[in-house]
Amino acid sequence: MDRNQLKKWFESPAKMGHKYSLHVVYFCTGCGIIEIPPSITARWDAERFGVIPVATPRQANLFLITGYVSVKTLKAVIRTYEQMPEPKFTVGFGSCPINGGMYWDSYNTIKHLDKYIPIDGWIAGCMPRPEAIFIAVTHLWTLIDKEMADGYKKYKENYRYYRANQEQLYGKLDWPPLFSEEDKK
Amino acid sequence: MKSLKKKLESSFSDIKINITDDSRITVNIKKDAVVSILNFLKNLGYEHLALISCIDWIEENEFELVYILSAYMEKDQEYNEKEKKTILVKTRISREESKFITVINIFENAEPYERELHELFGINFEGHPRLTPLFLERDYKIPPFRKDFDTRKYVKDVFDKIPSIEERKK
Amino acid sequence: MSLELLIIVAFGGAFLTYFLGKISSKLRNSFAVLNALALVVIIACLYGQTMEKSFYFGFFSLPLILRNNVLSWFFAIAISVLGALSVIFSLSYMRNRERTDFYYLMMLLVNAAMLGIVFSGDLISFFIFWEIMSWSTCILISYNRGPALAAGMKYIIMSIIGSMAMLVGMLSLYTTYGTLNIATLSTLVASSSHGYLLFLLIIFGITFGIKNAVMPLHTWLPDAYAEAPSPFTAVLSGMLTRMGIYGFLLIMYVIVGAGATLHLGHGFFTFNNILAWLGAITIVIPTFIAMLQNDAKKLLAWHGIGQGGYMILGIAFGTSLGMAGGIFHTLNHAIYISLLFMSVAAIQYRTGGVRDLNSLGGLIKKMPIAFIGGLLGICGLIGIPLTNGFVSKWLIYKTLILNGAPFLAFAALIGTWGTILSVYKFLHNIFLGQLPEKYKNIQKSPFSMRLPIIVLSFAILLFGILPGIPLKVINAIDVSLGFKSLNVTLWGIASDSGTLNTINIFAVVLVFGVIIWLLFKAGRKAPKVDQYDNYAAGAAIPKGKYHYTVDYYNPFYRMATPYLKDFVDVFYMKIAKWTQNLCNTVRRIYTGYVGNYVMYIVLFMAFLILIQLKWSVF
Amino acid sequence: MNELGLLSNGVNPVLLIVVPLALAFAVPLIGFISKKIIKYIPVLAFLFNLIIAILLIPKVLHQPIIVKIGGFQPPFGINLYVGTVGILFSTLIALAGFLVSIYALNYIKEGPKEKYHILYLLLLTGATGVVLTGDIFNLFVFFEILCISSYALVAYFGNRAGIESSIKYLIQGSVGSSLLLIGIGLLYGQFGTLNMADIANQIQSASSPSIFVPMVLMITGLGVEAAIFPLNAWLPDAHSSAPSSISAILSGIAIEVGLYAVIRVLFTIFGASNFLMFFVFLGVLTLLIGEMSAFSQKNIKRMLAYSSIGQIGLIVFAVSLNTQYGVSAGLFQMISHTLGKGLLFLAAGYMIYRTASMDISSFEGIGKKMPYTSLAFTIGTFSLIGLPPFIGFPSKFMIIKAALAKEGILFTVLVGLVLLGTVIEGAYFFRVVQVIYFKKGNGNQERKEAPITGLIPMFIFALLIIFIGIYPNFIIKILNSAASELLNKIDYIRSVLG
Amino acid sequence: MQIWGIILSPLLALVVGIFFLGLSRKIMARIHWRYGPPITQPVIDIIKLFSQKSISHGTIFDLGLILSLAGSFVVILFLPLGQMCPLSSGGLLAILYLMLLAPLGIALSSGEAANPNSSIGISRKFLLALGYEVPLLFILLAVMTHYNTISLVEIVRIQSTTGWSFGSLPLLLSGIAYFLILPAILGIRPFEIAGAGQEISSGANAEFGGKFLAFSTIQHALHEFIGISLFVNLFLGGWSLFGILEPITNTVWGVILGIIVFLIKMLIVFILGLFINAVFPRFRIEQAIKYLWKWPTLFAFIGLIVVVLVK
Repeated sequence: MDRNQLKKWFESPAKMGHKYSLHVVYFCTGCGIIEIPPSITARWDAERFGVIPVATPRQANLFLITGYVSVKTLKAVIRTYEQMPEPKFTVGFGSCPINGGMYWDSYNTIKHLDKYIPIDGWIAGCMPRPEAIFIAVTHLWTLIDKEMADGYKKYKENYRYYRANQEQLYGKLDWPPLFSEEDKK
Repeated sequence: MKSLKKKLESSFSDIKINITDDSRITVNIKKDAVVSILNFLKNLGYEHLALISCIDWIEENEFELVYILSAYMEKDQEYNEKEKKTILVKTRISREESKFITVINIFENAEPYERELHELFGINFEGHPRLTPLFLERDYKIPPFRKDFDTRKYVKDVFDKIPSIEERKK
Repeated sequence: MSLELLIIVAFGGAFLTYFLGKISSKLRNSFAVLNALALVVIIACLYGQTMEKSFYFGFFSLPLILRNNVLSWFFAIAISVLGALSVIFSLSYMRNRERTDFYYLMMLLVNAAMLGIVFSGDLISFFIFWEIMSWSTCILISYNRGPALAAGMKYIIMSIIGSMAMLVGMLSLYTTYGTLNIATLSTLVASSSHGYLLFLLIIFGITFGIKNAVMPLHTWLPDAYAEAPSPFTAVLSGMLTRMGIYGFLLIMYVIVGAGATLHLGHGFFTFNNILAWLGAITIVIPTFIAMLQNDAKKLLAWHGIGQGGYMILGIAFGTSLGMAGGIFHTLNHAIYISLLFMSVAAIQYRTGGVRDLNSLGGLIKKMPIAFIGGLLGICGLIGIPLTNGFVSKWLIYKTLILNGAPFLAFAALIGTWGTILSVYKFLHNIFLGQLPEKYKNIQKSPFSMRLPIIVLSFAILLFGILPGIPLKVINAIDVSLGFKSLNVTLWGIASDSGTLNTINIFAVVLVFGVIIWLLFKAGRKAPKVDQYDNYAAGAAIPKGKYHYTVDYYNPFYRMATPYLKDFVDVFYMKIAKWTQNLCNTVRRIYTGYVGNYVMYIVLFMAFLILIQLKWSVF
Repeated sequence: MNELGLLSNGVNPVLLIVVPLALAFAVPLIGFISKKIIKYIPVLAFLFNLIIAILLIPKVLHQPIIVKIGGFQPPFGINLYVGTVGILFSTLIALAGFLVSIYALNYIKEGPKEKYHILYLLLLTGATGVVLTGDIFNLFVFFEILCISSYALVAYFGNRAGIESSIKYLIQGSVGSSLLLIGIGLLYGQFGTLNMADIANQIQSASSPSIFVPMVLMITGLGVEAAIFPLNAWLPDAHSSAPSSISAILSGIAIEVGLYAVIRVLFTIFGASNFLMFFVFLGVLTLLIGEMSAFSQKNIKRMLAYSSIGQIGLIVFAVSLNTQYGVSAGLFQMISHTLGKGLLFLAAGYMIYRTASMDISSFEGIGKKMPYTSLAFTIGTFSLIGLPPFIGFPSKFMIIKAALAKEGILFTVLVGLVLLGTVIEGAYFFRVVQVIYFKKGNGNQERKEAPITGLIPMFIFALLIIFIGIYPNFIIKILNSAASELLNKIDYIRSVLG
Repeated sequence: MQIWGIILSPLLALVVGIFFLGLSRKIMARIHWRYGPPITQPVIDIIKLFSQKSISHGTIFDLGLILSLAGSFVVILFLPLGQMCPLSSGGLLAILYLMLLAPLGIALSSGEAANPNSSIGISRKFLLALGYEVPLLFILLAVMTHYNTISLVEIVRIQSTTGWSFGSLPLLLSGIAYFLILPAILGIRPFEIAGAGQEISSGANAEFGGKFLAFSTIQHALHEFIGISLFVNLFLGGWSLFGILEPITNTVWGVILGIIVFLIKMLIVFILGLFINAVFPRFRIEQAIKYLWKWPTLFAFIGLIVVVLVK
């Protein structure tokens, strides 16, 4: 682990900060949520990676989407994602958020989640075990290091398209657009 | 069980009753007698309406509504499986008009069941106070639980139509 | 600038405003304000000179004496400034109300009567101005009809009892000493027997206790404050109720003299000790009752009673520090309680008379000045270090602790926490939280309302940071009442057993505030966001239902509500009901049959003769 | 024309009685000439009386005038004793009579107007007579004139309530006067003379039981008219059903005259000082019962009647303190009560006339419709409660000072009770003021003010209340000399018997 | 000497406070039988929070938080840190009232956040404050009447001569009472009612984003420092260690040693408190108030009576 290299700390404390203190708002959707509590408690202890569950999206920077997302829950997911402060990363659990997984033909589940909100990382496995989650966390570290985990930047640039996709799915949305035109520049 | 069967047959005309092995009675009845039989059974002690479900007989072009009733155990009785008595009241309504009367005034807890049936099967129940959508977010031309609803086609024209961000950008 | 000119201007101005009102409301308004300001100017230049003039009316050879010393000047300047501010405030508050000339007449009459009380040199004029004040207050309390009438009735009965008690006390003084001049009395009275002194203190104590709402005699205050028109409540709560404190000072330290009052009775049961304990009870119970109130003005009214307890505690303790604390607290309380009532009035003016704490919210976005007034008001009420409340409370606590009365100090301190809880509920339910839909487009309060709020808020901060200004005058009062003087510096009290230096507290808070503000600015810019972009576990924010106000301290209510009913009020209501029945039964003596009447006459005669034969009494 | 003659050699006090009596009988004669002038006669009569009384005051102040009627030397002939007390009361009667007669000019429109004015004149002559006479039988005669004319006037409206209450008043009054007559008879039997001074002179020698019985009889007899506690059952009905002008006179003058008679009998004739202690308790009892029963009243005039009982209790309490200051305080309270209660009844009269109903709840919002009358009513209430600028305050001030001057816890307790009575009084009067000013009046708000003739007496009453309230020294001199005259009966005897 | 104090003590307090925060998470983890984050985790969190872009609900939302942090720093200046006490005007009463600035500031900003979770959090914070204030006031009054002074510096100086007040009998009861309510004052484990993550989504800081949350955690750390340092000053005699440091009191070394001794005492008290309280589940607010008004108040009240009787 490269956590204690002081040189890296002084180069970019912000990036190191984001790496080693990922406050998670886990969104209890689908069957993945069963995996989160054991990862927090004594046997697997997510805290040693600096990963702590927090109550509100305002305080979080990692968004775990655990399992399939139904049409109704997507509204809540989008709203939570938009309420998170800026450098935010999302990780999808299992195959359902990728392409709908075994609910590929269901009328009520979202097939490709990344059409609506940007996803930085996926964890394979029909509900990955805590070890897989920690591996994902380490991968996320490398992504952050290489500036590749830039889902939130993509969301900001082509917010119009994301918004269009969402409105195509829901018709009129009842909350104002997050980024109006002028503050994008 | 037998006494109940005799009692029902005596008080209702053209009623078919058969008792399955695990002490459950299924009663098939015409749709206009449903309300009276429900009242009758409620007075007999079957106050618990467990569920209202519906089967879509697409060939006979009919919906079959099933009212599952069971009796609460007395306070002093401790619970054992054999004693548990459940009754299924079945009736057939036509598929085109898909209309039926509500049973809320007999069993208040029928309200969400009827809303679900309305949303997923398109059966509207007259007299129901709030037939608003319960689970689904979007509106469907053909209610999804009907047999003639093709989910794959629906997925193709709704979800696949939504382009990914790169395509939309071009 | 002589005193009688002041009194003439005050009373004359009041009646003149009434008649000008008949001509044109604009003329009346401007004249009222001018009159009030003139009073302030006259009193201001009366500073320092102590003089005494007596005028011989045809009233049983009793002169009407007007005198001015530093104690009366202190109260007078507070009365006149507060009166002027409340008149300015009521310019726009009463614009579209009926009977406004009558209202202005009564307002200026009350001010004039209070000035009269403060400047009167003998008890008979003190009593006359006292009566005029209590009558015009009761008329003003029952000004807006409906429930205000019951409040007015309750007030007038208690104040008549008070003035009757004072009449008896005053006349017993007149019969034993033949004079009512306060100066001569203060020399004569000190020598009389302890029993007589105790009788005097208790009789006058009842009057001033009722006016200052000390615990058992406080029941009129919540209804009166809640029902009176708000600008008047500012004056009523600010200075009028504190005439009780002036009265206590007058009777305990001027007439009976500091030496005598302090060791009346022995051991625990001295008069001062009992008064101090009454003050302590008056602090604790009303403050916790205030938490249960859902009506903004009722809540502030209960705090009015609570804060009165601090003043009584300060004064009853009889050390120079305690006296300074008590008197300074009277001034501070006048400032911040009238500020709070004015901000509630501004809210009422804009939201059409709504003052229920459960249906307001988020008004900070629409009325920022009222919020600033409210915030500084409650900071003063709690005693946050940079406000004036802190300095006077600090003085009171210091005396209590250093003179070995920890349990009294505990009562006072726990009162502060009761205040914090109930007062934050007041601020939160009105100003913070979600703005209801129906108040979406209310405008700011008019300028004539914002001016007094700004002035009073500035006064709170000024006296909080530079307490030396008022403390110099209060020190002079201490000396005039016969206590040793404190060395008062511009920023607090410097004494061997612990100095108070508000300037360096202010400097430190300022320095750290700026540093952290810069640190805050250094962080990434945080854009402002609408109230509906809020965390609700992903769901949409329900409009109008997302503001937590109803029984704000629910867990505490469930524990404390049964004990916090106002038992004294219930008891008084029982007495009132009982007298009502008694009167009905008494009336039944007149049965209406002539037979009974004639029988009464004969019985009366027989009774007389029987008495004479048996005991030959006559 | 002999009246003018009498005027020449200094005013003769007998005129005070003779002129109204003569005019009373002249009214039917003038009635033949023209009905309209009748109602002006009482005004003239009492204006004349008022002028004479005011002229007599300076003369009487330094030494009382004894008028011997028919030239007989006392103790044989009837003599009038015009002391300061007498002149004080007669000015009061003349003033009140004059003002109420102006009020009655167009307050009394329907009903037998002629009879009203005759009885009105008779009533006030009786009152002046009682006040001025020095002879107990003469006292009884004038007392009878007073009572009978008031019985008749109470029934003036002729409605059921009026007649019923006047019958009740008649029965009690006659019982009272018969007791009075028996008392006078006993005294006459024992001392052989009817002249007060003579009896007072011989009374020391007589044994106590023999003078106690006539004293009790006379006091009870007079007490009925003076409305002391057990004897005043007639007052509420009489005052509430009489026309307002009459009830103003009844509670303003008639009760005071009755009380004067009781005091005169007690102080000058019998001089029983320890009997007065009983009267102190009786006064406080009357006060409390009067105030309490007034508190639960719905009808405005009954309330005012009961409050008169309360005030009488206060006066009895003050007078029976048996000190110079106490008696003058009592007399001061009498004057303030006459003025205050008179003003209240007059104001209430027109309020009832406008709202056509007597209960208080119908007066809602009348402050707007009749601003001057309600202002007068409020001044009346404030003065009765005892607020500073009005006459009630100095009189209450003197009473409490007198009570506190007497040592002993008993009197402080009694003062406490008296003040409790004032609190109750304040409560119910404030309730009425609240109804008048602060309740929103329903229906039309245009101003239906009382007529001018109604407003003038009210205005004068209010003026007097405020003037004496601010400047009480104006009448202190008369009060002190009256009190001293009442208290020391020796120089009363010496001045009459010489 | 004083200027040094004004610069040094806030920084020292900040560092020690954050160190305590990290230490408590580490010890808590060890108690849960898991590794737990590195001690410097709070620093990392704060750095991350500062680099996040957050949202604000209005000027009072920002100013309230600034006021609360400034208030906490001001209170630290009034607390004697070892021998060094930068400001001491107004004594213990001023400290008691200055400690009000912080909760008021947070209350204002979270109130402005227009979120019922934060309103409920604040109402619970004040109720808890009411709960522990009753015994705390008894304790402070007992100490003040015992030493007959209201200035904390004076109390510490007397203790350095006459031995720790925890040792002297009358104040033992008050000391125990203070230790019982210490978790409530610090707002840790069993009394975490105001910031309960699960029930009211972390109460007051429900709407606090990046730098706001950073400020709030720093304020919480300082508040813990204040709570413990008040305890040490009042009962464990500030910098004095059974008279060993007597000879070199006012030399530079003496001051530094004094501060070290003071910090060690704080560490011991903190760890002791943590061990006891880590095993308790979170109280409901009624249970908390009932507990706080039962045993600690009883001890404190008897303590005060004993002190008054002894005087």
